[in-house]
Amino acid sequence: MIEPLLMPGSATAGGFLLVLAVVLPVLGVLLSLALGGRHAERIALILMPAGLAVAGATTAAVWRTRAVLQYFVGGWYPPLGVAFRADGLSAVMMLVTGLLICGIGLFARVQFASPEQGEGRAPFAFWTLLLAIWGGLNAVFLGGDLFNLYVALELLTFAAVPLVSLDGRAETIKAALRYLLFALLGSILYLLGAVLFYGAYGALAIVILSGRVRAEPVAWAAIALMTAGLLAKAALYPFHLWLPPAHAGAPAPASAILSGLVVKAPFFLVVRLWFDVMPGQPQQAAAQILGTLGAAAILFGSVVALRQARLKLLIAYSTVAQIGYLFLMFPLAVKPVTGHPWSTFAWTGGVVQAISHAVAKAAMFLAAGLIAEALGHDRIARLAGIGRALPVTVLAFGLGGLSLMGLPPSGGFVAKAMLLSAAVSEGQWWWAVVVLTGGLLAAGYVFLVLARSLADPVEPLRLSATISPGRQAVVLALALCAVLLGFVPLRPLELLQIGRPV
Amino acid sequence: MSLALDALTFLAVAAGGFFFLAGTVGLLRFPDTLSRLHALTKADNLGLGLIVLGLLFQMEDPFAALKLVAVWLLTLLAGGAVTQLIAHAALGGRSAGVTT
Amino acid sequence: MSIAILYGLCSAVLVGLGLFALITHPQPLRKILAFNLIGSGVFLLFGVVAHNGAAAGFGGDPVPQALVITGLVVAFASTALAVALLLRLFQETGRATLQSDD
Amino acid sequence: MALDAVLAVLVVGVAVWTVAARDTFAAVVGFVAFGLLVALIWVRLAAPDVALTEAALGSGLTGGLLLGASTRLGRTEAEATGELPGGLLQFAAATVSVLVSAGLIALVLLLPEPAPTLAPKVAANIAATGLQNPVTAVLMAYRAIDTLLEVMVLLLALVGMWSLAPDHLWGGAPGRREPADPDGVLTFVAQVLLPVGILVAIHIFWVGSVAPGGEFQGATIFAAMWILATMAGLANTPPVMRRSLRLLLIAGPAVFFAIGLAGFAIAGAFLAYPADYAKLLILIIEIPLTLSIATTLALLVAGPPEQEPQR
Amino acid sequence: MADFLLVAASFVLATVAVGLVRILRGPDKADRIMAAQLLGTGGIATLLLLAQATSVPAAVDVALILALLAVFISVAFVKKGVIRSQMEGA
Repeated sequence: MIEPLLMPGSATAGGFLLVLAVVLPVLGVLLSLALGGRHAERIALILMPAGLAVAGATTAAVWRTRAVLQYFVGGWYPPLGVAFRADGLSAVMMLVTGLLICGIGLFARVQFASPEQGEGRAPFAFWTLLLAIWGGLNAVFLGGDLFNLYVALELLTFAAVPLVSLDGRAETIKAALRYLLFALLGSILYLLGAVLFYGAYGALAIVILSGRVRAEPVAWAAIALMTAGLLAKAALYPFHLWLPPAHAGAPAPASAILSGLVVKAPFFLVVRLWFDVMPGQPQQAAAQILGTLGAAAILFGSVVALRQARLKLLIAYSTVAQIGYLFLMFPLAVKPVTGHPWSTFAWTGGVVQAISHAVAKAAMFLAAGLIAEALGHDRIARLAGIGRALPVTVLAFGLGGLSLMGLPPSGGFVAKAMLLSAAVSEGQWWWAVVVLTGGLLAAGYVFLVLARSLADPVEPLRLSATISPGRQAVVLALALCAVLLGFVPLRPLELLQIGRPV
Repeated sequence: MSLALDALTFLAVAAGGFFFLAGTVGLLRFPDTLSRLHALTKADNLGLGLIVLGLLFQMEDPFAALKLVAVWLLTLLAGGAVTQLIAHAALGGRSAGVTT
Repeated sequence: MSIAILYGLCSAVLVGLGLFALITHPQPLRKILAFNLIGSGVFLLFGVVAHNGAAAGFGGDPVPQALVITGLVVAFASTALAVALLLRLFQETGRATLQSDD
Repeated sequence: MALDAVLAVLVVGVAVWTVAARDTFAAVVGFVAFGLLVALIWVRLAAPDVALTEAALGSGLTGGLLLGASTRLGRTEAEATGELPGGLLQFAAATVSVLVSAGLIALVLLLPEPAPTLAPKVAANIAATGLQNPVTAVLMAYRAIDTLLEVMVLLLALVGMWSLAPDHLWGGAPGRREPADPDGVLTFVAQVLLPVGILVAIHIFWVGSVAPGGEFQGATIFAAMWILATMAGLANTPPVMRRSLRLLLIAGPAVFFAIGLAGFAIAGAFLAYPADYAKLLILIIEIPLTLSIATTLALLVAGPPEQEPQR
Repeated sequence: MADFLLVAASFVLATVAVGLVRILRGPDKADRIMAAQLLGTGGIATLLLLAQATSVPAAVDVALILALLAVFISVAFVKKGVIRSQMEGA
């Protein structure tokens, strides 16, 4: 007996939004490629509000129905077909992505302005790749099928790597190549895990797998390989080697996207694997390993950040550290016996950390870009006086830093407070020590920069470029968003819980 | 009838296999690039030709038979032309001193 | 031993070999080659799974076979981009190495 | 079975050689041989569609790409050998690799019997797609979204590759302009091979709906013939800013998207085809898609713009 | 008949495998390409025999593609090699 698979119109109400979320940016890529020249920028700027609206509508639909939005592409049900699914987590990630892309896009208009005549290499590539990253991220957040997610991850990789080497210097080309090699190893390990799942359970759809996966070696091996691959892509210590040169070498708007958003995609998939594909399995030991790597990342990244001479490298190493926090949620949220892991504080704390770091880090990279543009360099030792020249930018940097430190009021505070209290209440106090130490170290490197910026210059500062107030305003707006996340009352956090498997 | 065809196939394919063996031996034994080239292309193209011939006796569909012949002709053309190109490159490369 | 298991063993060895080469070879082009070896091993595992799933008159499960075709195309794109980066690096610096200069 | 044993030993042997060869060029030649053998394995595993793809793309086009790269890198490769990692790292790498291999071997032996399979579901629904080749049905109907996104991956790789060009060469033609062959041997080979190759490409593409073959395999052969023509100096690659080139690149995915979006209206879902017209619509998608993929693949081999743009 | 063709396929493949030792010995690049070419012809023969022995007609198409792309590969080798020697000679 074979159940019918072809069912026209087989989607929950509003399901078409999920298709639009992926299709709009991808169509934009096609149009940019076809029309070229100034049109690439125009297409991106037109699609930004449209894409944000789709993300907003998706979030509203999930919130209103209190249920997962689904779409069966081509009308084919899994396991034969591919489904897009938006739960609360997907919706929130899409919304944050939409906001950040819009902000970064507005910021990048000056840097990547198209030439009056013909087509500029960097502007054409930047705007096309920006849209591709957006499409790839949405496909990752909405993907309900392990192989479709592989293609989405590759889409993201191929859009992200060229951004690193956009300015064409040899060291950024080297950074891009190293990034690509790590990313490719990551994808192939992910794929190896996916084929093991298919071989053992005959499906790639997450919904179906979650019902079939049993606690047995093949499932453990599959999830271990996939997690290892995703860690390489997420740059979790000790797979972080590629990240600092790549994120520090890219142009500022690209750094903001890469550090803020792109590394969150593999993290998001690790969450999907651990909590959706294999819910309720005894994984405490493995989770402790992830937590330990996270802790090592926090301590290592922060200490190395303190010793950097260049501002963008400092911020990049801070990303290495902040990624570590994301993985502290695993030992705290994965519980074999009691309660639902998804309902714990730790899970929410991890997700809020992903969001608040995305916003704060984007603001900080953009601020660093403005500072570097104004000074013609980004040596921390020679920042003196920039605080007076670009007060708004330095303020934005500081506000972003607040979130990294985990000081109230900021999104980072909420996230770290949740992780902290989860650690304490579950008796795993050592994670709490790591969270606090990481916060202190972050305070160290942020204040280091601020102190230098606010110091009086020995000789009058000469700016090599003037920075428009509009760009500073965009950076400040992003930084304020990072702070405002701290004021979000707990109720919207319920949104995150919609569609978690029970 | 089919027994006779089978016998022909048997003979041709066996002969083809022998020429492959001969080509390999030549590749291993001959002293320099050019004579190895000679032995190799002659022998393995002949081997493939005989195998194709043998298989032709088993074909019922004329289009499939045509395809077999096409494969052989293509290999022949490729082998001939490429041998010349490689010989050229081997000699030219040696005179410029970069091949080794 | 069935042929599926035989080629399954092959695939496992290929993945291991490729992994070793990827880690130890200093030359980027050799790393790219190694990545392709790992890829072949992984795709072969898809083939083994497909072969095990022969049913309904098909010699193998067509779904994993189709996935391999997609995977091969993606692997080619990866190789092409990596080679392009490597050649550009070589043009700029006259060297093709990932070692940092500092 | 004897054949499979020989094949398995050969494949592993050639792979070891590819890893162990000191000379990079030799390793690349080994890799081409490896691809050929893997194509044989795919025939043995009853996956002729994959065998065609592996022969054309995995061995052929990838091999050509790597050969070109290794000759261009030349001696620098030997230089980098001086940077061999220390014994400890080698040992650690060997340990990890052996563990991974051993683990995979255990898992292969543990795979369930009878194996789970979607073959019956594919067979039960194939009538709705109008196709007879199940692999094409998966690629163009059941999992069409994967195929669509995959073509986008190819295009993005191309955009990324082009973005590597130095600014002053932007808009120029990719790769180097190859001079015509003075002796005419190459020209002769190319002139004879091109029509045959195009014929084979069309054949492989055309049978794809009923027999092994399809757009990716056909496109790869087209691409190889294009590259052959440029290598023989018969044609130059078009400049990257040429509008007709850009349109050729996006034609396939654009038609795919258009018919996919029309599916909302005429078949009730994105990328759904009405049962009566499924075969026709898939063909309408596949023809431009093959051309777009072929162009993309050829340009991916050609590399970033290296010729001065004509102003 | 099928059994005989299968044995023949195995024999050709094994013969070619021995020829592959050539790749290992080198020393000339041309030798290596030749060995690859031998493998190509042998692989094509094996595929044709397999197609008949196991009734997989598509294997002939695989052979057809291999024959085409073997030329492509060889041309790539020669062309790149020639260009390089010309450049270094200049």
